[in-house]
Amino acid sequence: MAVLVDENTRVLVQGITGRQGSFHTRLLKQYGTKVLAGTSPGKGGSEVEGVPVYDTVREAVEERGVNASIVFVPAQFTKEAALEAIEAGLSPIVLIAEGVPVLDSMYILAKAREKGVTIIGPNTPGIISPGLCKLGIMPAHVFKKGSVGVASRSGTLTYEIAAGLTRAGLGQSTCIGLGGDPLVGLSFIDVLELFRNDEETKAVALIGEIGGNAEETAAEYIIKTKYPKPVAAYVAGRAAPPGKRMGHAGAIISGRTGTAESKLEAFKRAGVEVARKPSEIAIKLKEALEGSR
Amino acid sequence: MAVLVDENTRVLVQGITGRQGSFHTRLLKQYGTKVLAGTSPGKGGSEVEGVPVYDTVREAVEERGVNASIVFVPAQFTKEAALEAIEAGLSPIVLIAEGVPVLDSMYILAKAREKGVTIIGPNTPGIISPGLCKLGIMPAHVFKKGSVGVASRSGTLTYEIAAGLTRAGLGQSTCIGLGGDPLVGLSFIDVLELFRNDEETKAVALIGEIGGNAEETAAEYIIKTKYPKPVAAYVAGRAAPPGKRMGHAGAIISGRTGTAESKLEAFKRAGVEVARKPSEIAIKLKEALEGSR
Amino acid sequence: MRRGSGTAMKLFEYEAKDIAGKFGIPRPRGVVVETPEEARRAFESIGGPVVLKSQVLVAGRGKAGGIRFANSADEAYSVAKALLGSEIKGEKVLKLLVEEKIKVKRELYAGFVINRASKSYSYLASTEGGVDIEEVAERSPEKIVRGDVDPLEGLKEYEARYIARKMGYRGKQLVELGAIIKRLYDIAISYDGELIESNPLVETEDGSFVAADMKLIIDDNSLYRHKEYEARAKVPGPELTPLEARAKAAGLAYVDLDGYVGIVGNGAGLTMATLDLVKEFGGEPANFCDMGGTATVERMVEALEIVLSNPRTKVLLMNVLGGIIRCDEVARAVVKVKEKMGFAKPMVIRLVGTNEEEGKRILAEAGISSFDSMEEAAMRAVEFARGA
Amino acid sequence: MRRGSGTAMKLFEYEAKDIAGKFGIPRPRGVVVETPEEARRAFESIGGPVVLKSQVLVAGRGKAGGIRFANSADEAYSVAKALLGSEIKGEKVLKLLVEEKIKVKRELYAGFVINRASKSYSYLASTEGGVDIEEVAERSPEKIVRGDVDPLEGLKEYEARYIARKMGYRGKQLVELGAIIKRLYDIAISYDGELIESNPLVETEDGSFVAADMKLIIDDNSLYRHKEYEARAKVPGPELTPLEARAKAAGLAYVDLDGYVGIVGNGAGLTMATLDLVKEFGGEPANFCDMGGTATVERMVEALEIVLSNPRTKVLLMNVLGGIIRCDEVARAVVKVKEKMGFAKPMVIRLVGTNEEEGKRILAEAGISSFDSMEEAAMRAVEFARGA
Repeated sequence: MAVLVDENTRVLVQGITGRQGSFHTRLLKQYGTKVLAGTSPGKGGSEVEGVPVYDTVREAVEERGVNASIVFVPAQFTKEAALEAIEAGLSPIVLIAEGVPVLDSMYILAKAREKGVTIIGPNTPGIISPGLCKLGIMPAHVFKKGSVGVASRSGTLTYEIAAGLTRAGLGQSTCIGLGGDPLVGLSFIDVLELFRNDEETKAVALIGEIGGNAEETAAEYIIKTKYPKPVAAYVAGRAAPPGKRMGHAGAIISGRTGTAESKLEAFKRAGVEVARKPSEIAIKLKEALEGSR
Repeated sequence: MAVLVDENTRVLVQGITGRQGSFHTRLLKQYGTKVLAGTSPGKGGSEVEGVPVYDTVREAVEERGVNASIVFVPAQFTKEAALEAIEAGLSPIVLIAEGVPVLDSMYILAKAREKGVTIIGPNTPGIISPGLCKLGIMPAHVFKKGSVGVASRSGTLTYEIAAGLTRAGLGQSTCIGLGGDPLVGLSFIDVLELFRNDEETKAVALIGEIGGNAEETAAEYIIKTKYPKPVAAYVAGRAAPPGKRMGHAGAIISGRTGTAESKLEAFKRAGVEVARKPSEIAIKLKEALEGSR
Repeated sequence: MRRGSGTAMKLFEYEAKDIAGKFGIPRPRGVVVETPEEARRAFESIGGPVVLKSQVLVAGRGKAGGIRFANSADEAYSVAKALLGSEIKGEKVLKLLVEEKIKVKRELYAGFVINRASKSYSYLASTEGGVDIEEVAERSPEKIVRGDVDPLEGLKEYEARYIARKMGYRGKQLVELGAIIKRLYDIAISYDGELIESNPLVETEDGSFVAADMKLIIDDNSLYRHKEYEARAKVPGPELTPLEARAKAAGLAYVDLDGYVGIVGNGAGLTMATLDLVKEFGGEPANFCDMGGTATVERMVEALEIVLSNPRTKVLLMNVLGGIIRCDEVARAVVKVKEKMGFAKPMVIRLVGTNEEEGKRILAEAGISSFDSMEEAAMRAVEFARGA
Repeated sequence: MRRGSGTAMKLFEYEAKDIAGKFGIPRPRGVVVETPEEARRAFESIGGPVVLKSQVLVAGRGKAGGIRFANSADEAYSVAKALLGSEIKGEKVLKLLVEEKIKVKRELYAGFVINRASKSYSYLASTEGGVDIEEVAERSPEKIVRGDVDPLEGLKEYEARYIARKMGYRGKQLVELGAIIKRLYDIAISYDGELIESNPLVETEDGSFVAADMKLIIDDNSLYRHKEYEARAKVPGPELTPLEARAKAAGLAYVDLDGYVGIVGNGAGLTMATLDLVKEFGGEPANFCDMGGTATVERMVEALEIVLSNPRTKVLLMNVLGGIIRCDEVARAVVKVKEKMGFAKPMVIRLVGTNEEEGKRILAEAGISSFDSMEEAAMRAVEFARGA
């Protein structure tokens, strides 16, 4: 097992004829992801990397039975594309674009909630269940099938930590990039909930950063639910000053909210293993997993 | 029993401080309807006919526990008032106003459907369960508690027919004015469904008119479900020419759609007793009820 | 309170096309003209074969000869001269729309209409346009693409493209046609359209799309938010008879008919039932006139006067079931009209409800008898008319 | 691709108030002036005591002396003379907003802010305004009315009135205050507001409401649909350092810091983690610079040049985990910059991922050593800096 995506995920690539869309369609297919259809209005009837292109999501669903989507359209058009996928009931829907207006995200997420659809992103590298399905833009070679569930607000930092886990012999069940924007589809709590119910996942790594209070509420959740699996966390941005966006639209300390200290303390209170360096995640989880045997 | 409104209906009057609102609040109270609150923005804190006035529906719900509403605001403001009542979960909501723009009705009805709320109207005299609750503007004295369920697209014609039933000794379980607009909350089918499940209702009178095909679909429903109670119908507008609105916005024959002949034939095919004069409804139902004993 | 009138607010083709143009729907180049000389200049500015289209609201102007072509400025002049001032199905032609002649590859249909059953807009589209779409729907339903629009969501661009796809288009054409369909919907929403359609929507020889005809009917209950048409809606259209126009101005729901029993009622259903009864008893209604459930004395008087002033009316049948309307006020209105107009035509009054006794007393004092039963009253009215 | 910059798009008070005025929110009568003489004329046209408010984007202008009163035209002149051209927390005052002095009965707060947890707008309102609302929320939560707005529904007029009611108002005041709250929301939606607030929103002595101050921050990812502010957003604001301004123009996410280890990374999280490691090893970062996950060679070169040209930078630490970015291109960018700028400052490069070997070979040829581990690289960079 894995969460959200696996060997039964039948993938639609929205914006497949674009530069990014076609490039990653090749990589997804190389990885073994079942990319069954793409969409691009006005390009229906053509093919990209051997994948049939449709004008609308509805046709792709009707003719190819896709059930999940990865959206490569630019930020300005992400809302329309996401709503089309939501209405078609695809889930999860991965929104890659950076720079989606926050009001667009707000509407997308509310609509997805209403329809019971999972959104990953925006501003995410996507999701990968190593060996089963990659629905994202992450470099696949750093990931390996295994039992650590990873959730992260970051992109490259996730690859860094996943590579560390893999080197340490700790494969991953599923790695989810939550997205670097202020409003994203999945919270740490949502993902912890998924991993709790996933038999394959034996331990969880959370990769947070400054901004918002998603880490604090995750810590509360861990305490409240007596979370049954070991959790280790890394929080980026201890050196960040207040009031400045650190690359991600969501990575900003506002007033007294969103500092790394607050997040680290919350995690500590919740009994989460806190890593001060990215490499420590693998060490701490290895200890926890060996200790729990 | 009765349908939709009864002795447990706790009524809110929206637009209570207006001329129509205050006038009918008095009549509703005289009838014994539990009018517990009214709303009128900016008039909160006052009283009308002994009923406390609130600025918002939410306050009226919080403080008086109202669960149904009758809306007396003018057509232009009916949308906003109806949405406020829908969001508060009141049901049924009776929309009295004539002249509500059809796009407003469309939105109101879709929103009500989404929230599982019953709308009666717009352009309706309302609903009455004689002896239990009146939530409308009909002259109460023509109605009497009994076992005939009445659904009508008309106002005064309903009073005419109800008076005839009452004179013939046939009281009514509930009388519902569906509304004279093209788009209204309840269809004949909805009401037939309600009456089917209402033990008190032994027979049903349908009062239709030209325009649309609500009568035809009701007839199909009666055939398809082998409707278990006797039904009699009157359809107004046999003398109406095509293409002209006959008073009600919804009473218009468009092309070949909406003629009285089509409706009468459909009812006949469904085994419905068809009255050629309003007074025949009482006669036919009396026969049917006596025959079924 | 507004009362439903006999007609909805239908725009002229050129008005609908102006709106379409504002929303970015391609339309033929064209000019509205009111004189033959303007038509000549229109031809010259367009610079090629033109079509001259009579701007009338009645249906079927094409078959009635209201649409003609011209290949020269002189021909445009003479065609315009023939059309302007002529009557099409009783409606006088005051304006022509002179447009470039489109090179037609295919005529399509695209439109949105309020659907009572689904309580939403329904779209209807077909590659068989330029004809009666209801006929196409009956004869070749497979040529029709139809569906409903979720009122809470509105029509999305991608749904519009899906419609274009179902019509068989691909590529650039799919995107363009989708955009036109979406814009038709946007106009419907913006203008409270009861119906909007382009028929034909032309696919030209070069593969683009042009709205060769446009129809837009505005929900007249919404006119308060479309001020630009509100004033015009108050001016009686050419489709109304003089009495209908007078009734409309008075806020009465009135429709002229061919018979001889003049009818006034309160409430649309009750009034229709009164007409039906007259027919049932072998009579013919002269009109439909619903005063509404809350009419003032003034409005009642106006209703009675309009019905009585109809030369076809041999007898007046008034049917009132008083609720909010009080019977004494009705009686007073009747007496007032009787005094004012004299007793030229017999009156049959049915009067029950609020203040019934007082009303009957007033009538009796004026020598007018009244009935309790609407059926009895209708029967008597028909007898009177036959005797008259 | 746009990259998050160090700041959001904050409007000046007078700009936010112009928008408020357009949406029908009552605001004090006022004039924007740029000279003392204009301030004098503003006083005369307003005709009474005025307040002169420095138009700056930094917070806390009031405490910093940027808001002053004047009771005569001469005083307005001299106050304006003092304020214009002065600096408030490092930001030069170029404009003043001269407004009538409001007769304050009570200062309120009303605002909407994007709430990450509820993924919606949250409203916040209080009868204790004119102060830091977060402090009020902490100290006297009972004085705060707050809630979320359903993104699919939007804020309804009646919800706005409910807020006004919860603030304790009734009657005409409730309706007026509700309308203002609704309009604040409408502005937020129309302008993609990350934050909109009126603080204080003044209840005047005669019981009406006036937005005495207005703040509006626009989501800079939405600026493509707010063309009127898009151009200005590209001009570096006064709150940016010269290097931040240069980086912004290049589309880089760059923040100046106080330390001495210059840092370039790809990806926000990885770059932040690099800063953290430098601190962990006892060093101090000179900056944050994220090239993004898809940087071109040109952008990499620009990033390196900016970081190296910072006089505080003693050593450069570059951390690249190549994915879409190829290590060979990174290496070429480094060599290019080294050749262009000379080898004044030591460079520590961490380079793994796509085309790693090729990248390392290029660096080695140029005499630059590289690391596999970001932690080792960070440690070495701190050592270099200390040695330097």
